[in-house]
Amino acid sequence: MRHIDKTVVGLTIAFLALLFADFFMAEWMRFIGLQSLARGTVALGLLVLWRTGLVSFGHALYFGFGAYAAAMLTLLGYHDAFFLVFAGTLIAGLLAFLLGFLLRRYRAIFFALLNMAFSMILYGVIVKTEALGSTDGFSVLAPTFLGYAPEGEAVQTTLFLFTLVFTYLITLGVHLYLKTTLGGMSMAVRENEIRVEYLGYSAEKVIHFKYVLSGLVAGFGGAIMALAIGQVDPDSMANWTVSGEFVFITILSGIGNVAATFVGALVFELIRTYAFEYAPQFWQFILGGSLLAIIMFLPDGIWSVLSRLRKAEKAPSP
Amino acid sequence: MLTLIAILVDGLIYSSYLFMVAVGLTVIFGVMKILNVTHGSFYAFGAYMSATLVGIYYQTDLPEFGGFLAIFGAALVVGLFFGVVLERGLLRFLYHRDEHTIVLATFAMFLVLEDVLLMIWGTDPYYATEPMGLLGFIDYEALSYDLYRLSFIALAIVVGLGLWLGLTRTKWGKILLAVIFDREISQAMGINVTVVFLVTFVIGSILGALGGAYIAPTISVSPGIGVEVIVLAFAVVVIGGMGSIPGAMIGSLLVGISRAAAVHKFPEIELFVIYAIMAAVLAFRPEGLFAPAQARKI
Amino acid sequence: MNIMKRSGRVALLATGLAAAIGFTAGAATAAETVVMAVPTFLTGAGAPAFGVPARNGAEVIIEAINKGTLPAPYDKSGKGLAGRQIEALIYDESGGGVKQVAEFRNKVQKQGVDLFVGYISSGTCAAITPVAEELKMLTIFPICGTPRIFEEINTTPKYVFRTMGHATADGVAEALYVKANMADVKGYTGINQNYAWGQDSWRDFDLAMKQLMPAVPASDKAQWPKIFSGQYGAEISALMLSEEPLVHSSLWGGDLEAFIFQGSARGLFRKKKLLFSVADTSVYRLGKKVPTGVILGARGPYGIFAANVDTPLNNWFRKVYIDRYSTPPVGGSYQAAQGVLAAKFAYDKAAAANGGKFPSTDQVIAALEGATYQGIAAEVHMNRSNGHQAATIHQIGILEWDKDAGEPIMTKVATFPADCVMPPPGVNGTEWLKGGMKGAKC
Amino acid sequence: MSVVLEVRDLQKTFGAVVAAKDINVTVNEHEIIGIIGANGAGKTTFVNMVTGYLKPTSGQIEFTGRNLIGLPPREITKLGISRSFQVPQVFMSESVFDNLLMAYAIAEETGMGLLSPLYNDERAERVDSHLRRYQIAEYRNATASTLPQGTRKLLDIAMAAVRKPTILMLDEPTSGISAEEKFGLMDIIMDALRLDDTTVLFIEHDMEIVERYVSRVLAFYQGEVICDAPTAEAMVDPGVREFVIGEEYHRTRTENGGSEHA
Repeated sequence: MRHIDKTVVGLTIAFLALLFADFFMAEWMRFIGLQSLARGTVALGLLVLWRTGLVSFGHALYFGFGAYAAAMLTLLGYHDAFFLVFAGTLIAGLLAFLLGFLLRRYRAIFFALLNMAFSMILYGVIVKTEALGSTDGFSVLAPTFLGYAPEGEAVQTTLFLFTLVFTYLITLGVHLYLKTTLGGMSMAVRENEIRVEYLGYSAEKVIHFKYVLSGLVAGFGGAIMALAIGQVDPDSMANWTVSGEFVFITILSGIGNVAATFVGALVFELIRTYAFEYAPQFWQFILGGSLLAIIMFLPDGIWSVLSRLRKAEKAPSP
Repeated sequence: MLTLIAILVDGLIYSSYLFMVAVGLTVIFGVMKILNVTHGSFYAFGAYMSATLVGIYYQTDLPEFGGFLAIFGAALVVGLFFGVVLERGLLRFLYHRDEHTIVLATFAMFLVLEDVLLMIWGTDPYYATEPMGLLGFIDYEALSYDLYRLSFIALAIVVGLGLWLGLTRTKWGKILLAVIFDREISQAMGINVTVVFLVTFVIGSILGALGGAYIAPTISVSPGIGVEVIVLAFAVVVIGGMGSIPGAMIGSLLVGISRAAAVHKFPEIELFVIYAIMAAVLAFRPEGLFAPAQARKI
Repeated sequence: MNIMKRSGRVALLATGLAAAIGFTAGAATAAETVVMAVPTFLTGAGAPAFGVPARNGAEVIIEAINKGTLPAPYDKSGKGLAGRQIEALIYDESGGGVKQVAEFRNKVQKQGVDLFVGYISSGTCAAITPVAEELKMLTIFPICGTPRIFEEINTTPKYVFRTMGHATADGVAEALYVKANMADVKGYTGINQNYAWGQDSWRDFDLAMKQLMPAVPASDKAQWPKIFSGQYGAEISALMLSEEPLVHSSLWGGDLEAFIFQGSARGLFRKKKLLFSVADTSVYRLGKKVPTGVILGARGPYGIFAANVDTPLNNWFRKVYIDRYSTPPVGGSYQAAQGVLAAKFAYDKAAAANGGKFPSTDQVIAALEGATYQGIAAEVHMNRSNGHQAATIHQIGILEWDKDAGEPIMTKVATFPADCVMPPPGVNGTEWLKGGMKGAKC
Repeated sequence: MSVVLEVRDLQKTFGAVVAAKDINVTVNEHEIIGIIGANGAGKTTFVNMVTGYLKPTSGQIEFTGRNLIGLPPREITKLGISRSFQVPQVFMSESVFDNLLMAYAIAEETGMGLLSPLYNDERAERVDSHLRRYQIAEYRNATASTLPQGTRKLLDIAMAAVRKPTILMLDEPTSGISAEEKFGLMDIIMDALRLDDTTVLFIEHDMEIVERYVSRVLAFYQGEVICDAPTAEAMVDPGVREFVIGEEYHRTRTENGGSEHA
């Protein structure tokens, strides 16, 4: 009996809808969408870690690394989006692989803060590097796509398409991965590492693998962000507050479903955009207030609203 | 030689500054296991309140040294108010949640309070430099130091010693230590953990506010000062061992002296000192230099 | 199993949100107003030093434009920009380049902004420039300092203008002043925040000094405190122990004020000669606490340097500003006002050339390119970078306290012509400095 | 009968505290051994060393001729020594079924196989038959944290037995279990393990249990093995009577099982 995966179906429908919408969306909305996809992908990595019981307050490290790697390659004359994003993802993943040997030994708040320490070192290095524009950062030219060099609005339309396809594949991949033995071990390691060891597998190895995965997707998000914005700078890419935003999105979304991270990222962008528009002096108040409200009243994130709705629907038929 | 003296003195002053900034954070973490980002707000509110009260005080004809009372009064008012309101109004609903969520909640609260600060005091900076002028300065060859900033050292020692004695020599302190070691067993033994938490949080808040209040006369009290101390305080607390008061002291000294040495010898690397120490300590002693003992697992 | 329900919901959510928000077209612009976005620091450390004074300066001018109460030479061109009222959207510049780019797009595409006059941080300006060009949006930077905007990021701008001199001018004017007034100085060191502005300021001053006073050595231990660190004990000790008598500093805002308090308490300003490149932002606020005898700049002829400029425009501006905000205008106020005036000048000129009809953006741009217009304190020559970069006179002086008036004043002010401190058109600032500042007309 | 486990001159010190001293034990195939001793006598330390959780200060541990010293628990588990815990180590917020599903998956998959789906119908059947063997099938969908203490202990042991270990070490399987339930529980465990011919070492305080299920006894006192003999012999050993049983008798009557230290 073939089991149909509801999330796969849902993701695919959403993917096709957005693919279609790309050509009609208002520009500013597409831009918000792009950012949501980029940040949502980073949050996807945090979701995997969170399910393992780990929270990183320093994933801006990989986000920034991916962004700067892609941006620096444009300085060397590479402009193909496929290459830039692939390279940014890979380099961030490589860094995560190396630091993973150290970080996999830590848990709880130590893991969170050690990540933050590393991200702040990267931040310091960038600030200190005048050749990379220090705190001003530098601009990234519009990318090409396998030889196609769009202009004007087409840049964003194409980039959105590009991002959408890859985000869809990554999300699907992560979703399927979570259903594998290694993916399921997230739960096992979070719940009881001792038991995992005594079942015959290394909890540290599990964590390391997931850490690399989270580094890869954060690098992807960063590279996309660099291309979408056309600018990299340490305050927006590598500061600890950026890491805080990713954790914010993860809390907002809940860790129930991979699709939730993108909804969370979108909600985050919308809250920020509208707070900024209607209360320019007090947008932090609104942002902080919404986060508090979510934590207090929706402990499992906005996805839990959907789950509740589903339960309500289900109720009549046992 | 003169440079060496300068490194030592500057280092001690900066260490004391760090200790005052970090000690409230470590007290709260030690007892409640909460990494309190709102600490930055306590610092900022302490500084603003101090600047305001000092300003009002020096418009009266009261004796000049009374300005110090205004500083301590500001810390007390801010710490009591926010300590009680935040613990009773927010944190107690979150104790059963995981630690990361609580960090995020305090981060959210910090964002909210940043704007509340702006609503109350606006964007203009406040100055309260009178107490600094009162104490004068001392000269030593080409160097000179103002006594006010030297008094950071005294205050840090008083606060550190006071906390240490309070923890080890009083009944209340022993109750706290019991809660630190094992919350559940303490509860089973009849300790009222609710009260312990409230008192701890208020003490932590007062200490956070005191840091800001006492430093206020040396700085321009302006928007954004809270953000800067958060990372600084985190780093010190992580280096020293989260929740350990001697640890916070050693962490402050390590960072303070290293930073002073960097400023005098290699000013280019000043930016990295604190994070490099933090990463190095975490890499070799992840629990920090002075971490409280852990109970057996299996 | 309700497969379709669940998956349908994911899809519904995505498409629903897209439909609800995405397809609503940008807010329609009311036909008879010009929507001017004014991004400036309203929160964070940049707010009191630059952001709020800049907002105040812009507000004074925008209100006068709308009411038609600007004095000469703007008293004849009627109300508004080419007859249309300005609808100002003032918002926060905090949060870094990425967020500001996002916000820029929102303002253009969602709120139908017609032009931008704003941005203070070099970082934001650098991030905004490519987007402004991409979206074909008239953008006037009144303040940000980095020369890179037209030297590296976009060398052939069409939509982006900057209405004040860039940071190279600061370094050159400071070095010229030192050469003229401290010919026998034994060496110099610095204390600058460790971020782009601080690094650029020190580099430009250092390069200019190496050209103008090659025999004077620079310290290899210039201080680099982290931005917003607030505690300068060790740095002040290090400066006291250094051999160089002159200290260059581009500190601003709260950092500058903390440095002044902590330095004053230890007698630093009696032992060393300080040169502050942007300290004018704090002088009125500090009042009697200002360190007297220090060399001071305001990134041009602004703020305290304009206190005695006796023109109808300046007298009017100072009076209105002081009446309204009960403090004199500082550099940021003048610079922002100067940026808004550029819009007034360009729209009116373009309308006149268009037979009195409201001009297109291209016509406004053509009117501003290469023009010379009257700023509050001085004439602004848009004669660099294809007519998109301004050059003005530059002033440096010594700060003193005027006991009788009870306010800080500038003394021994030296005025440098624009062509003396700004690189000639088409020349890169850093290369110009390194090459010996060829073509400078002093 | 062949030797499966040989421990020679095992020693463990924590600073000045001697937790294990001169331990020499030989375990044969299919033996059922009871480990007795007062609290702090070194029983759990012994189990922790054999299973790799603690590294001995000195001494040898050989399992079917292979040296175990320095191996982490997971390697020792893979070689064939599993264990259960005094406080059950299960995945508390998961269902009983999911607990065992994960245990089976980890036992069965290596390398790229880890990236195959966690759930498949064949594995689910193995889990269900395992559940029946340990008589916890009725709790299949219950969350582990809601289980009664005895059931959770069974789940813990069932998870340890998933790999069909050569040796299974049980740390106080009946602690915290009421007197009425404990024999039933032990019967289930022993019956289930007999099917796989598992060699069992278990720590036990209750002498009734020891006498009923065990063929040989290891008695610990202050880190040393003071008696290693067939059960009947051990029960009359004067050392055991003085240092273990006397106290044990007293202890089991006063303890409530609630304050067992984790």
